[in-house]
Parts: sequence; structure tokens; C-alpha cells
Amino acid sequence: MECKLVPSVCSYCGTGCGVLFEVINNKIVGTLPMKTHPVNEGKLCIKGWNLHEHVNSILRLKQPLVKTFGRFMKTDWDEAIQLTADRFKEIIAKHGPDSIGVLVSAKITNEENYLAQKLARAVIGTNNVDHCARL
Amino acid sequence: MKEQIKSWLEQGTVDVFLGYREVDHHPIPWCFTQEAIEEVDDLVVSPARYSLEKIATHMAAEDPDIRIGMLARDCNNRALNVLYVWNQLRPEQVVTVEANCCPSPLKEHADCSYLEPGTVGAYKKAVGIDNHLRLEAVEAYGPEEGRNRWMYEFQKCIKCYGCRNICPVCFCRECSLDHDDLVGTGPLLPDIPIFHLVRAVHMAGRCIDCGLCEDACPMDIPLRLLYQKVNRIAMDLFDYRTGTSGDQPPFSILGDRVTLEPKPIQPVTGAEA
Amino acid sequence: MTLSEVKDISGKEGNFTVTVARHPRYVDMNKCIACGTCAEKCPKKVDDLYNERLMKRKAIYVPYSQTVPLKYAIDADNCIYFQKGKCRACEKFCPAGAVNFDDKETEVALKVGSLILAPGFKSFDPSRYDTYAYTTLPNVVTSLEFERILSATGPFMGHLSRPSDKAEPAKIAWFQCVGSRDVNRCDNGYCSSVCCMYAIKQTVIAREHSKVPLDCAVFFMDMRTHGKDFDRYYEHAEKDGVRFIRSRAHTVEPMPEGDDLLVTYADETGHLQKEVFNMVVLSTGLEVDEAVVSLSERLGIDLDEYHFTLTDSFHPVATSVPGIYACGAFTGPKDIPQSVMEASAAACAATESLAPARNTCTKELIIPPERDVRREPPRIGVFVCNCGINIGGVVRVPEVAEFARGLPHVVYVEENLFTCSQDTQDKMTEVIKEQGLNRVVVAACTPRTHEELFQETLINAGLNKYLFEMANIRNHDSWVHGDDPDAATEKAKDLVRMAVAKTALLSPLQQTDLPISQSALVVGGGIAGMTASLALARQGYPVHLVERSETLGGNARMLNQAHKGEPVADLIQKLTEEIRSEKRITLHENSVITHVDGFIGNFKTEIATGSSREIIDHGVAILATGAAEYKPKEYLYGEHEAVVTHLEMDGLLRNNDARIDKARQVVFIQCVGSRDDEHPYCSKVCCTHTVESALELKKRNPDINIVVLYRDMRTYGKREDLYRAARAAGVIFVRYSRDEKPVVTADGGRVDVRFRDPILDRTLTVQADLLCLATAIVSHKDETLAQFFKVPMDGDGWFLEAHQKLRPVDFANDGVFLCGMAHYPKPIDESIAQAQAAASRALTVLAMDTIKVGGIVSVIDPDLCSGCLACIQVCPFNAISFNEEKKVAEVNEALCKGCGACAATCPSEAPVLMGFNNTEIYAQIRGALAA
Amino acid sequence: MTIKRITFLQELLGLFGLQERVHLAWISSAEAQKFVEVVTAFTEKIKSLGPNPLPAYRDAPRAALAAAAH
Repeated sequence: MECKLVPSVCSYCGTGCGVLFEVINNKIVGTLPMKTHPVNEGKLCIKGWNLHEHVNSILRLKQPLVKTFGRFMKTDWDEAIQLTADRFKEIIAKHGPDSIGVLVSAKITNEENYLAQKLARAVIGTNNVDHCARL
Repeated sequence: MKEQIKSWLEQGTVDVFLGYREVDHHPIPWCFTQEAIEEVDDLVVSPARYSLEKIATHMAAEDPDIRIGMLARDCNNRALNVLYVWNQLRPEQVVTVEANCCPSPLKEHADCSYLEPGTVGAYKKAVGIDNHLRLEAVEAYGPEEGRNRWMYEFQKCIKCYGCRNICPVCFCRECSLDHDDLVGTGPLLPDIPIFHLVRAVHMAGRCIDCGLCEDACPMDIPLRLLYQKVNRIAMDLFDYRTGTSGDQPPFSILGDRVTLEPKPIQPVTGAEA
Repeated sequence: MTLSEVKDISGKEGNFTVTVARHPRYVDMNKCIACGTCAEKCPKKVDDLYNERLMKRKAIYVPYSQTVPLKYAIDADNCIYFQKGKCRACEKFCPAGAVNFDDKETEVALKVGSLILAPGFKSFDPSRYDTYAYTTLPNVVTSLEFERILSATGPFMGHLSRPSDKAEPAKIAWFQCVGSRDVNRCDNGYCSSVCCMYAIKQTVIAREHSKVPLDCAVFFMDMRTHGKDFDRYYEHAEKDGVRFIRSRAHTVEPMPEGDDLLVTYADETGHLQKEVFNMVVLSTGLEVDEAVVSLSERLGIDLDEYHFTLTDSFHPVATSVPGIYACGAFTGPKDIPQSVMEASAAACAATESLAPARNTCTKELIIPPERDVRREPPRIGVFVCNCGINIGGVVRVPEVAEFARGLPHVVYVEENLFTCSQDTQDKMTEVIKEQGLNRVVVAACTPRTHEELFQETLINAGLNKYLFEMANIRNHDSWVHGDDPDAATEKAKDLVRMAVAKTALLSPLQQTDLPISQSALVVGGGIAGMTASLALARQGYPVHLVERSETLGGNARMLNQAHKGEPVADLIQKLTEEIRSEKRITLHENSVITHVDGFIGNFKTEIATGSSREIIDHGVAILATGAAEYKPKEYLYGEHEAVVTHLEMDGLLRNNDARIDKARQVVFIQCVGSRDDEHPYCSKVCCTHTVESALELKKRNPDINIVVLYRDMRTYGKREDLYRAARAAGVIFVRYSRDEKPVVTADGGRVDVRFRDPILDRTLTVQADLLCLATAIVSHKDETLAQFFKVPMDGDGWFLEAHQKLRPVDFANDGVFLCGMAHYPKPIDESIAQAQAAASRALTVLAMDTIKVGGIVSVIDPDLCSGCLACIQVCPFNAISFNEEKKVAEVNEALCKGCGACAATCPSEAPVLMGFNNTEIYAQIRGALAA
Repeated sequence: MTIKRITFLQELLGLFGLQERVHLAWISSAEAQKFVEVVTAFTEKIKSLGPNPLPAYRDAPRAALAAAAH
């Protein structure tokens, strides 16, 4: 029997609540709020409480999929990124950069959010950037 | 204490010992084992409380024969008693090292008022319910005042399920609070007061007044008072003191003799319109 | 066979030919739909005998609304056509063409092996009590008339009214012992046994029905509430304000003005009292009808001087003719539980010699295959019943039917006069098939009485019987809202909407067959246990008889004689020999039961004999563990040698002890340990035992002085003869009250007994050579055994039967039965009858090869169960056990009664009560609130 | 057991002043009269108590209720 409580930060939004993952036999079985964490002081919202659920969810995507002939097929990262880049280029060439929007999420860190808007503005050339926290 | 725990682990009295250890300056629950016995030197009696017994039930569910040692305050011991009653752990598989502190009126040992809820603002005192109140004061509210104050508190609920999730004696695989017929999924507010009452009913004869729920509640709902109330009723009606022993729960039928009389229908006095 | 009469019987035991005359009904039973049109049109009004002539019926009639079979009949003596040659209105109006004036009396010859006579009783006609003026004063009624007045189907629809002016009485008197315990104005020397209790019941019910605080006074001699829980009922009524006046009222006179009645009586101090009542009820006794007497003469059955069957205490249901048995009031006056017991006992006795022929004349039932409807959308048929006018007279049934048509999933609606009639059932079967219905709602009466009938119909139509729901628009609606048809109609719609909402969600449930082990376990080797064992063995089934001590016979070993004088020792010897020589009986002496597993048909019981253990399989169990004599702590018992208990007195008599010969003065004190705070019940046998002992003492020494100190002499039934004989022999009976008990002090070798005589109103002291205490009978309170068999005990420690009146030897836990004093104190004859009854009930299980289990039972979803054991704690039938391997609770379908307590208790909704699951119930609630 | 559970419920609802809205009575199938009396009395009582006050708390803005609490 192996049991560990692993400290982490909630990945749901930008608040950054401290959580503990309860790991038994290498499986995350539960999430606890970290009592001494200065941000959440032992409290969590319903999303934070259920972090372990989406880790273990059978619906969780573990590798990229590409839709071919109307069906999702498994693929590798190189191919997926290449395909996305190719399609972006194609669309920009045909309809201009403003035809692309970038929607970012609270589930990634602040720094990643910064990088995403940089990608949108500097690489793609669009100002159509938005964030779920603004909705 | 540390020597005791080490010898237990070495002699195989217990397979694991649940205590606390500081990780990045945060005391967090730690599972000490024979393989890493040197970690026992880092064991701390954390002022931050986690439900170690809940972790223990999770382990026992994986391996029913596991023997578990545990650092236990009064509240942990009460929770263990309840878990024995409800067949989630067996008394013979658990040994405890006593630690003195508990924020409950049920506490028998040292004072640990530093764990009691934080101060409450004037507005909450005026229209809601002060978490520091004694149950008698809450019971003394008139019908309308009681309703207004409780509903003010319940209206704040963001339905995080924290009270249930943190609770050391909540072990059901599927909770009634997840049940569509009782509590609909999605909407906020949750169905008040049904959400809280369903939980309160399930806490009767189970709540050991550890205060973890109130501690975890982002909205400062005075949950402890609510569950103290249901336990008080269980004591009055069933003569059952939750968590004090491993006796069977009060809600059994066979051999039960009731001396209560149904209350008559009293005419309305007109005090409340 | 109704309207039939036994004309003659020939042949002998095992091969009788019975000639039965079937009187003409003049109505074809197959055609009559009991619509009531004939009675409506019939011009001839006749006194309604069922309602004690308090109201009228027609010449074509059904005797009462619950008549079985519910078919009309013509009363030829009153029919205008039969009397005057014309009318035939009923024939003309009958929509079914059922009336047949050419119907003739026929005779049927039946070949049977045994006969049971259960002709019942006739209520005493009080006309000859001239001072009670029953014939002249309308407000003097018999108890049976009063019973009809209180009944919802009676002349005043259950409104408490008096016959003369329909006014609501505020003051009613009951006169006890009218036609009982009386050899002056009639020849009924016996006590009718039931009148005290029914009079109290009537006071209680009358007070409930009355809109004003009703003053009830019961004039009585001895209050004979000797049955199980009867004393409590009596005390409760008294505490509630019913007045009990110890006096035999002698005159009822009309008041000069109005219809009130002046009652004159002498109170206990001898003073004449006069009191005015609005109504007087005569608690009339039970008699055997002359027709029954003449039938008995024809059959050669010996009757006693009161025309009851001449039975002996050890064969309570056997008549003097072998092969002919009797039960009920024909063997002596008795109440419902005792009659029900005797009925089962007679069935047991009558089938004993016929056991080899069992299952030789049976027919197999052919059940059509069940249609699988699980994938079909719901197609609900709704049948709304008028129940004659029971529902239709209040609820606007067509409106309800129209409303039902608009409910979701309802594809067929029909309105019936009587949905439960056979022709409607046949039609329902057709409709289900034609319309392709897959669920049925009947809006009628209660599932308690009719659910099975309708389920049968569903089965016949190829539907699963659980795809059915009843809406009770009678008991819950038309009966309670009789004065408000609008509200009742709306409520009927609500009830139908609820039923339809639930029905749409019902799914078919399955029952499975479980083989049963065809042997019995009898616990207790007293008279009851031995009788039950022998009865079962003679019916062909192996029996294990477990007795704790080393001898058979129980308490009876200490008794000298039964109340009719039969020596008990002979009976014990005979039974013991029969038990030992009966090869089907395995006797376990010096044995106790240490563990019981299983359920009806499949019990596994561990029996410990000394240090050895044996596990036996059995299908049924009979508990006959008896009771014990109470050892008093008062009246110097155990401190003074002159003070003995009943059983000790029997011992002295049996051994011809010198103290008996020397005694000049003997005192008996009744109710020692009975009817007090510790044992608030009557021990039933002590009064009779005391008069028996007193008579025996008088027989041995006619000069002996005997004083009996009693509270109420309860020598019920024919035992009253003994009481009368004792008084005639000079035994002095003095009453004492619970508040003023006799005081006993030692006086050398004798004891002084001081008591107050209520008639002399003086305190007297008697110096007694012997003081016999009529001690209570107390329960063993064997809670271990109760837990083993999962059977309840009442507060006094008596095993609690499934229903005190209608199922007196069954337990709620199927397959377990009880008899003898473990049930309640009782004399030998009643113990034997109950033992035979228990055997009879056990036979109904043993005679089957399999039992059906499942259906409406709880099922626990193992995925949701956390193994907290809460459901096990709460299950009243111990039907749930914990599977240690899977760590979940599991329901035993054979034990589960479908009460739903587990489903209500489980914090995780893991148990689902089939047929009542959450979605179904919530749908029903939403249906209720949808209006 | 039923009486304990219902008493439990009454006590709990007492926190909200609703204990009067639950009633327990034992009525056998033979006691139609008593059934009518109990149900009528209870219906009357509920009518005089007025509608369930709880739904208002779900719908009303919190501030308004807070004001009402004074």
C-alpha cells in the first residue's frame, strides 16, 4: 500500500488555490484543499474539489486526434502541430489573419496566457484574443 | 511518540502510520511506512487538521486487512468510533497515538481555541448566525427569525460540496446530494434548504462535531450549529451520543419500544401571519 | 355453494355421502352482473334481516354489500310474482337476462371423507325479559342491532342515531348478561364469553362516532375481559370515561315525555338508583339455532344441555360422530380469534385421516405466456369503478373517466359498475389483448382486498402482474367525502393522475420458485407442542420435537384435571407414548436451539443436546414454549407454610396430603400477580382453576369452609356451570378491589386473612388453614428464541401473532407459527385447539413443493452500497445480510416483505424497493401536486 | 420508529418555524371517521398557516430579506 498527499495548485482558474492530491497506489483518488495555503485557506470551489475526477475521466484526451472523413483518428503531436500550422497558414492566406480568433483559458498559467496572446498578435497577426474569465 | 511509532512500524504492529510532515513549509498528512522509517523523525503534530481517518478508510477500502496507525485528536477518535459503527473500519485494525486538541464542546483534553472559527462581522451577526453561538441561542430564535437567519445563511451557499467532501464520516459511494430527485444538478442556488437539510438528516447520529465542514465552507455557513442540532435531537429521541462509543447506530427497529405520543394538531394562535 | 342446506349424511368416517339441497336463486349466477337494476325496480319492500330489520330491502336482493358471490337472489316468500302470480319487473329490467323464475330446487350428492360443522350462533332474543321492554320500546336495542347502527353500511350510514327519532343519543346504557349466566328467565346457564368485550368495543366506537361527548354506562356482574390485551382495552375505556357499574339493572321504563328511558338498578351497596338514558343496548348472549339442533339430531351428534357440541377438553373440535368435526360457536360461545383457531384446528383434524389422498383430486392451472413489454412505450388502460353506488353515488365517475382519457400514455378508459365482477374481469382480459394494453390502472377500492384479483386478470391476459396500480377512490374518497361530490370528484381525478403517473414507469418484476424442505420443527414438548407434532406427523411429515427438559408434558404435569373433569395425567401419558412410537417424530430431549438460519421452506436449525450439536433442515417451525407459574412476593408466600400456589394446591390434592384433610377453613385469593402493574393482563385460567379446586375440597370434606377473594370471576363459557356449582356447594365469594387488597398475617400454623366485604361494607378476618394464591402465568420472555426466528414479543413477553383476530397462530415471519401458552395463558382445550391450528397452518406450507419469492422486494445495488449496515439495523424482518466478501449488503428475497424501510434509511439510495422505486414515487407525488 | 423519525423531522423543521406543518397520526383502515377528522383538521391548520414561506427565499434578492430580518 502506497499512499501520498501531493501538494499542487488548482488548475481550474487563475486564483491558484492550493490543493493536495490524495494518491493511493499511484492513483489520484481525491482532492483536498490545503489548509495552510495563503490563497484559499482550506477552502475550495466545486471545480477544485473535483480535480481528480477529470484526471481519471475516461473522456480525458491523452493524445491529439485528427478528424479525417468525419471521424476522429489518433495521431502524434508532430503531425497534429504541423497540420494545425498548415491549416492556419491556408486560412490566413485565403481570408486574412483577422479570420482567426484565439480563446485562452484560466486553466493555464498567466505566463502561458501571455504567450498565447503573443502568438495571436505577433505570429498570426490578429487582435481577436479572448479569455474565458472575461465571459 | 516518534519512538513508539517507529517501533510499531518496525515490529509490523501497523503497516502504515498516518501523521503530518512539513512539505515546503506546509504541514500535510503523511503516510509513514517501514521502508522510509527515517521520515518519522520529521513527524509534526500539525495545528492544521486534515481528516486522517478518511484517508484511512480509503486505504482500508483498497486493502481490508491493512493495519493503520494514526495520530488522533479527540475529534479523530470520535470519527473513528462512528466509522466503526458504520462498518467502514474495524477497531482491531486501527491503533492511535493521542494528540491533545480539539475545538469541540465535546473535547475532553487540552484547549485548542485557536482552531475555532474566525471572527464574524456585524452584518452577519445582525441578519445571519454567528458561528460562535451556542446551540441554545440558535434554538431560542422565534419561528420567523430562525427561518430568516438560517435562510440568509443558506442563500450564500455556492454548492461546492466542500462540507460533504471534507467530512470524515461521509463515506457513501453515491451521495444523496448527488441524487437528481433530491438535488438537481446545475442550478445555483442549490435547492435550499433541501440541500442542507438532506445533509443534516444524514448527519444525525454521525456528525462528530470536528468543525472541518465549517472550516472548509467558503461562505461561512454555521454548519456546526446545524449538525449539533440534529445530534441533539438524536440524543433526546434515541438517547444516542454520537461518536462516544462503537455501539450500533440508533436507527434500528427490532426490540425498540417507543413511549412518545404523536403531537396533537394545535390550532394556530395567530402569532405568525 | 350458497343457498344450500345439508339434508342428510350417510356412510361413515372416510366415506360420507352428503345430500345437499340447493335452493333456487331464481337468478342465473353466470349472467348476473350485480348491477342492482332489479332491486331498484322491484316494488316489494321487505325487512332487511341483515340489518336486524332496522331498514328495508327488496324482494330481489343481495344480503349485504360485500356478499360473496356478489349475485342477486329472489326471496320467494316475499316476491309478488311468487305470492300473487304477477309482476316480473326484475325480469323485464334485468339488462343481462339473468332472472329465471323457473329455477328449481336441486339436490346434490357429495362424496367426502370428513365433515366440519361450522353453523355459528344465533343472537339471544331478549323479548322474554319483560322488564327490559325490548318489544315495546324502540330505543332498547340488541347489541347486534347497535352494531348495525354503528356500521357505515347500516341503517344510518354509520351516524350514531337512535331508532325512534333518529336523534343522536348523548347517553347510552349497556346491559350485560342478557340471555347469559341466567337460569331463571332462560336456560342459558353459561357465560357467552364475548359480550363484555364487545360491549366495551361498542362504547369506544360509539364515542368515536358521536359528535358530542357520549356518556356510556355498562351494567355488568363480572367484567370478563380475559383475552389477550383485553384487560388493557377495558382499563383504557374506563380511564377514558366509560362508566362501569357493577349491577344487573332490573327495569327499563319509558319516560312520560319523549323517547328517553328510565333505568332502575340497585347499586353495590344495595341502594336503589334511577337514571335516564337516551338508549339502552342489551348485550345479548350466543345461542345455538334450533335448525342446527335438529341437524345435529339427524346426524347423531351429541349435544350438551345448552345445545353446544359435546366435546371433551382433549379433543376440542371432535364431535361424538367419528369423521365429523365442529368449530366456532357451535362448540361453545367464543370470540373471533378462538373461532379462527378452531377452524384451522378442525381443518387439521378433518384432514388427518385423509392425508394419504392429498393432491389426488387437483387440477392444474394453465397460465398464458407472459408478453415482454419492456421495449414498448406505455399503453395504459384505466378502469374506473362505480362500486354499485359506493363510488358512483358520490364521485361523478363519467367525469373521472373522461379526465383519465386525457392523461399521458392512457389509450383506453372504461367505466364499470363493478370492476371486480367476473364478467368485467373476462372483458378486461379481452380489452388488454385487443387494445394491446401493457399497463393497467383500476380506480376502485383498496389493493388490500382486490389487488390480487386484478393481478390474476393481468396474468390471464398475458401481462406481468406488477404492471398494475390501484387508485383507491372509494375508501380514500367517496366514503370520506360522501357529503361533497365536487371535491370527491376532483380528488378522484388526483388519485387517478397519481396512479397513471406511477404506472407509466412500472417495469415487470419476476418471482422465482424456491423448493421447500417438507419437514417441521416444534419447539417445546408441552401439551401444545406434543399435539402439534403428532398432528403434523400423522399428516405424513417428519417432525423434530425439541424439549428443553428431560420430560414431556410441561406445566400440565402439575395439573390434576381439565375443566370438564378429565384427568390430565392420562392425556400426558397417552401423548408421550404416541410421540415415542411415532416413527416420523425425532424427539430431542434435554435440548436447546442454539442457532437458526434461513426462512420459510428452508430453515437450518442447530440443536444442542448436552455437548453434541446437530443441524437439521426444516420448512416450518412451531413455537410452543409455554409459560411459567408466577412466584408471588406477597401474602407471605414462601414465608408461611399455609400459603401455597395453585399448582402446589394441585400437588397437595394429588398426594392426598394430610393438610388437606385437616383443613377446616381455606381461602383463595385471585389475581395474584395478574391484572396489576407488573402483569397488566388476565391469566385467564385461574378463576376456573379456583372453583375446580374449591369443588374438589368440598367433595372431599363437605364441612370445609371456603372463601374466594376475587376481583371479577372469569369463569367464561360453560365454565360458569362450575362457578354456579361452587356457590351451590357453599363456597363464599367475596370481591376485593385492586386498591384494597386482602392483608395476610401469620397466626401460628395458620394465617389471618383480612379483607373488606363490599356488600356488608365491613372488614372481616378469616383464619385460614390453607391460603391458596391464584398466581399469574408469566412468559419465559425467551428473547433469544424470538431473535432466532425473527418473531416479535409484546410488552408482557407473549409472542405476538401476525393478526390478533384473523391470524392468531401465524407470525409476520412466514413459516413460523405459535401455539399454547407462549401465545397467552390458556386452558388445555384451547392449547390443543391452537396446536392443531398451528399444525394446520404449517401444513399449508408443507403441502407445497415450492414457494414463490421476489416481486415487490428490495434490491440493493452493490455499486452504490458502502456497507454501512444501516439497512440491516433497520430491517424488521432480518432480510438483509452483509456479504463479507463483496463488502455489500444483500437482500434475501424470501424474507423481504417489501416494507421499504431500508430504502428510506440508506444514505446512498442503494436499496430499491421494486415497484416503488424513487422515480415511480416521485412521479406519483408530482402527479398529486399537478392539479 | 416512525414516531421517532417524524418527531426528528418536526424538531429539525423547528429551526425554520415549520414544525407545525408535519403531523403524524395512526389511523387504521377501519377508522374512516378518524381519517376524515385528522385530515380535515390538518388541512384547516395548513390553510391557516398560509403558503410555504421558503420559496420566497429562493426568489427574493438577499438584501430585501436581510432587511426583513430586522
